[in-house]
Amino acid sequence: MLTSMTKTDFQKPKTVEEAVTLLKEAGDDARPISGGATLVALMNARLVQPSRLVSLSAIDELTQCTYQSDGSVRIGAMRRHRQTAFESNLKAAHQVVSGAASQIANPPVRNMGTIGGSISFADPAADYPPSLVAANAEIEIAGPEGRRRIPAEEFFLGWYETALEPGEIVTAVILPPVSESSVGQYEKLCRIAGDFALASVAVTIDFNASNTVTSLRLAVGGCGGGPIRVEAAEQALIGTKLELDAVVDAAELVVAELDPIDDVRGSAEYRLKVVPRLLQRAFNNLVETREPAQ
Amino acid sequence: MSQPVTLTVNGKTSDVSCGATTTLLTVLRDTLALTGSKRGCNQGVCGACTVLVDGAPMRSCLTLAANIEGQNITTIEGLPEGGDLKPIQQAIIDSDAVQCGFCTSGMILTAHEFLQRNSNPSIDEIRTALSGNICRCSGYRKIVDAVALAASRGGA
Amino acid sequence: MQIEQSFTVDAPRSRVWTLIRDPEQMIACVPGCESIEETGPDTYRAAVTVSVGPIKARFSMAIAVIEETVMEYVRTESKGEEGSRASIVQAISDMRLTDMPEGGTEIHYSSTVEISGRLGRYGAGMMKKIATRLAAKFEESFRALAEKQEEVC
Amino acid sequence: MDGIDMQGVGSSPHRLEIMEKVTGSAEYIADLSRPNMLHAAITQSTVAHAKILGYDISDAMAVPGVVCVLTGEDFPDGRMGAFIKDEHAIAKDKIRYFGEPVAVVAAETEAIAREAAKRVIVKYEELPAILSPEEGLAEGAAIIHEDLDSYIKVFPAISSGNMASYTELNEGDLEAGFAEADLVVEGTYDTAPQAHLAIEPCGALADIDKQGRVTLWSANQSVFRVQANVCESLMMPMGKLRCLTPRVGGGFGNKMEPHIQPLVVRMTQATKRPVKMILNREEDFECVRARHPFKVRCKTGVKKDGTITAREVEVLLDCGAFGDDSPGVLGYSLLMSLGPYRIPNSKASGKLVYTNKLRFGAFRGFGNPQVAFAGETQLDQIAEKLGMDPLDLRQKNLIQPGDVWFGGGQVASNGLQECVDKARAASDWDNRKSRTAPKGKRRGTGVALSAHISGLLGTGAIIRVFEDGSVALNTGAVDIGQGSDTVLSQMCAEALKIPLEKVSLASPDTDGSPYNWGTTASRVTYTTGRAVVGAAAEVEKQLKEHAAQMLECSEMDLELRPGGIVGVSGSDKEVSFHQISLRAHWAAGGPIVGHHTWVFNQPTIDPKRAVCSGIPFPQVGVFSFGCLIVDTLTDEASGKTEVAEAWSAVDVGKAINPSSVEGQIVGGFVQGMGFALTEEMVWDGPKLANPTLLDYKVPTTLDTPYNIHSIIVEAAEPDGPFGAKGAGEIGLVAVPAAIANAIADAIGGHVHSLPMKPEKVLNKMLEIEDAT
Repeated sequence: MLTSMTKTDFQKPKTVEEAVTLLKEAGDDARPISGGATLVALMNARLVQPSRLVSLSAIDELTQCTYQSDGSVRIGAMRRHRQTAFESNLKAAHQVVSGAASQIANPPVRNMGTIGGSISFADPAADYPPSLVAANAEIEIAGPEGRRRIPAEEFFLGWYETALEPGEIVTAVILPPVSESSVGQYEKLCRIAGDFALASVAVTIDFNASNTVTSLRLAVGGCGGGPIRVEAAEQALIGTKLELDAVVDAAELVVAELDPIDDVRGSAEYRLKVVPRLLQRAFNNLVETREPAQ
Repeated sequence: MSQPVTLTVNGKTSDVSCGATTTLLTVLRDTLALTGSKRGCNQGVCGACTVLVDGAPMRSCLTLAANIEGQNITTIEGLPEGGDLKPIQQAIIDSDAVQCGFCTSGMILTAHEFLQRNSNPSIDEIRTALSGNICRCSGYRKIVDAVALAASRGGA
Repeated sequence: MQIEQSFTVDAPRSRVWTLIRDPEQMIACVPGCESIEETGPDTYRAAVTVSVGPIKARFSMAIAVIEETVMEYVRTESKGEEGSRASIVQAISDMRLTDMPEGGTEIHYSSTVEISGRLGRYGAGMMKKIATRLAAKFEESFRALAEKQEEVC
Repeated sequence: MDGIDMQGVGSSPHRLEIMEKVTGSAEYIADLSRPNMLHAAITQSTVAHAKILGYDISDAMAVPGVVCVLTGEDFPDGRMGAFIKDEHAIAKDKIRYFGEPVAVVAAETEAIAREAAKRVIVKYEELPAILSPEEGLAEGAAIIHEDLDSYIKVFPAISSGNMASYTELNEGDLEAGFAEADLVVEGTYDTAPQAHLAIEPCGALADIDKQGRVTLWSANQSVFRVQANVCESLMMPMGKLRCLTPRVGGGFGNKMEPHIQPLVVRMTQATKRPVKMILNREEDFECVRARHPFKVRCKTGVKKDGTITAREVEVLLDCGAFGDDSPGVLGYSLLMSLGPYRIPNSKASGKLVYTNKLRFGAFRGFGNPQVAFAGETQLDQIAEKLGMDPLDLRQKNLIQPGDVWFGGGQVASNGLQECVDKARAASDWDNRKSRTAPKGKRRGTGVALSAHISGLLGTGAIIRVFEDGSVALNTGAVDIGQGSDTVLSQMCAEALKIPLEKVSLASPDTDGSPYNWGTTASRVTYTTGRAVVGAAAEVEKQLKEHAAQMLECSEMDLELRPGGIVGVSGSDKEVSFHQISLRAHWAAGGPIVGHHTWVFNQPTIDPKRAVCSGIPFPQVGVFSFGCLIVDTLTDEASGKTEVAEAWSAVDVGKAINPSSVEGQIVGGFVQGMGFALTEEMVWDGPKLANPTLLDYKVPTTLDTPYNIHSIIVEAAEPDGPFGAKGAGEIGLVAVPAAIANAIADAIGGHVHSLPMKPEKVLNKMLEIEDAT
């Protein structure tokens, strides 16, 4: 009858396949552990008592970040936030992801936390989810049935739920090729440095030579169960030069899709009020930082 | 179930018996009697338990002992070399950057690692580096000054 | 925490009532429900798992029907706790059935729920969203069941 | 010895214990252990207000490794409390807040104790929970303390129903004062509960000997208050308990009155084994204490020229479940509610109401920051209406040297004018409007003045001269990190003209230390310092008696010379402390021990001047003053405000250790900044919703400006040791008000509610935009 401390076992496999097998054989209460930043805190608080811990630390494949020949970037699930924040492979619009990574928690925690662990936990106010949706990332998942890839949008189901099936783990995040003219921006509002977002906005944009938006993706964090992408707003901005009127109109479309709650970080009402303002600022910053380059 | 774990702490290797969910902080404090690492929140936020794992600052309260076998752990007790204080320790003394002292071990280890990477930091870089270590007494000013002082003396 | 929800199913009220009062059928509809056994007249014991992120709470629930108007209305009181009392849940729930003019039945459900312990940490705002999501899952499964049963019969 | 740095008064030697703190060897309560020690954990209530019907401890006892489970039934019926004796050591018969300890479990390991503590079952009959003072005062409200009338109260308390106390102060003729005014401004203000958040959680360790005498180590701010509280609640003779202290990881008020010490003592009595209990962070949030939420109604009348004619202040305090220090906080906040100004006609009154929340209690500032937030922001609103500069308005009404305080208390030293002048100059106040803000931000500059006392109650010091001529200083004052060990030693060294290294400081011990009420009320430097100076004078006298005989001269002709020497004035004849002490130990007179004790005794109220009732302190303290100016930047998109720079001028009488004073000013500023901008304990029904550091956020380095300028002003307190008075709290008091005034300067309107989080500031900005 007695407790976690006597009944959890610990495994440290060397391959993804081994890890998946170890998770599968231990059933529902087995947990993969990557950086530990979230899971160990939950175990310390006696909120989670896994029957088995499968450490992903010794799996080389997961620790790599590679620039692939097609221009996509594959970020292994065990890449630490600090690595991703300083990742030289992330350029142009991909910087929405490095920007998010650089704003997670604080330096020592960024040393520990991993991208795979963070998105698997899928905190509604976490920084990666909106940035990955804005970046049009795909999530690579390994499970008993082998590997599969799904768009980030379909991965985050809301309120801590993800598309991961029992026994599955995230193995990588794949960012699609981006053009050099594209830009990415992650704008976060939080109470105190390093806190989870009260609200956050992630955008990636590409422009043509005359500064007209040719493609745009936008996602909001902290204002619902998961990242909220608003395609209508994206469409409304494509073809514009991000003039203030267009941004204000698009922001209204965004607000209509938000589903915030009152929590200790802020009220739902405030989030609805502040998101359009954050959006305006994000776009304004993008336009301003772009103009001198033209 | 307990399992034996071999840990290398401050250059000394020990076999400790601990559970799969036992944190490094618990092993350091309860098994190895290295109580310089403090438990302030057990959640990774306050930073009082910060130690170096293979030279990088980590929260010992969020690190499972079983998961860091074979890695080199440095705690505040192991920081002085040959009994001499590290420059950051001396700078903390010289800047009067200690009040209650509960955050000090974690603060020193975080700053020490930072100074190894950045020998000539700006005040803002220091503020960023220390932003994961909470001090409730000092208002941080003297701690930031201490890190700048250590840097100006050319050492971590 | 107050949860309220209405939905309609394309099945007659008698069918809906029978299903709702049949523990065997409800196991499949209540999200996370593993078993329901009758422990006495109008009392039941159910095993229900609620997962929020990595926290998974297995409740042993004691459910009692405390008021009932056949075919129309049922009020239940539910109390549950995890094995080592890590979470405790208590609820008073009302379910009311109404015929729809165009056929079919409207199910109106309201519940006052109190959760303490591990799951209580998520705060009322978050738990309400999660409860709403569970309610939506219930609606989906129940509708499928009610409408499928109808065809079979 | 000339030319040697004696590290006496006015210098900044490093902390005495600095080496152990930078090497990790300093021992705090969690670092202590005893052979054969048990670990304890608490079971917390899961309801806010209930009768306890019974307990089932069988599941808990069945966990292997559990040694003992104690519930309220196993505790005596003693009640403790600083002002109202209303609190048992543990919930007994009744639950009064969610998370209140209801049982204690001792086991062979902490993990086992915590596991078993979850298995204690308590049967409750729930009562309606009172979650605000308004609910508590409502007719027909459930009563939280049915026996309030019969409780022992240590002051003339006015209490009834759920009202724990009512206090009122009147001076002059309020109606006439308002009638005289050309402008009357009235507003209501509220402040949120703030957590102390000492980085060290509370803990205690007790051991018992064969005679049944208990030794108790704990994280505390006063070994003597710990002793008194434990003995009262457990109905023990005081001689049966010895209290000691390890290093303490910060307090700020949280560790002054008891936390879990009585539980650990009772457990060691029950098990006859050493018992240690360390609260986890969540428990520390949920069941120790916090800063009172205030509701303040403030009304001020002024003439066109800015002269204040009247002020009326009415406060409503949430007491929480137990009285603790709350009656004191109420009384003190009223006493300070006029600020450091001449206001001839005034009334301040307030109610303290029990609720079903954790006890609110002492927290750096002790009610003063809350009323200063109301009063000082109201002054800015008045200045705006009168078209006056806010600092000029204050200047016009400044309390002057020789003036008495509200109620009639004497103010001996007053460096407020110098604080104002220096802060004004350092901050370039008069050119503040020329400072620009980065794009997307609005800059504001705000000022607030403050006063705070240092003093209260009894204190002592003992100095013994060792055979080698060095000395042992024993005061019983607990250094909680602020540096009093060093400061008291410096004063001892200065008084005896010996180097600091010749002073060794005894750790507080109720067996051997003279009484010290505690490290609180900014009092250690002033009150304990005076005791040290008095004890040193006694030692000097005895040294001179010996020296006179040894040197065959008159005591009158003797002087202390630097380095531990007594010499004959105008001559090179001298003897060392070493020589004198050897004589005293082995030959004549007996070992030299000097001691001095005293109690602060200047009356708070002059009955000829003020009409008062329900005053908790007949004698408060001497006054420190401050002038704080801050520059803030408010983000136009979100309303989030950061402090860009601050100038804090503080009159501390005499800075015994200037570097430590700076530490108090800057540390107090940042804690006040958290209170002003972000910190807020939030309840979700009866349960605290954010009892973790993930959810309750305190400022980090990145939220804190580097440029917080400490400006030390020294208006010597005539009876202070070397002129010193307190510095611990004054630096915090004005912070929320100054930041509020800066935000108002930036956005054009005042936020009346703390914390001034982005939402409130943005709403105010939008409200102003809509209006214009």
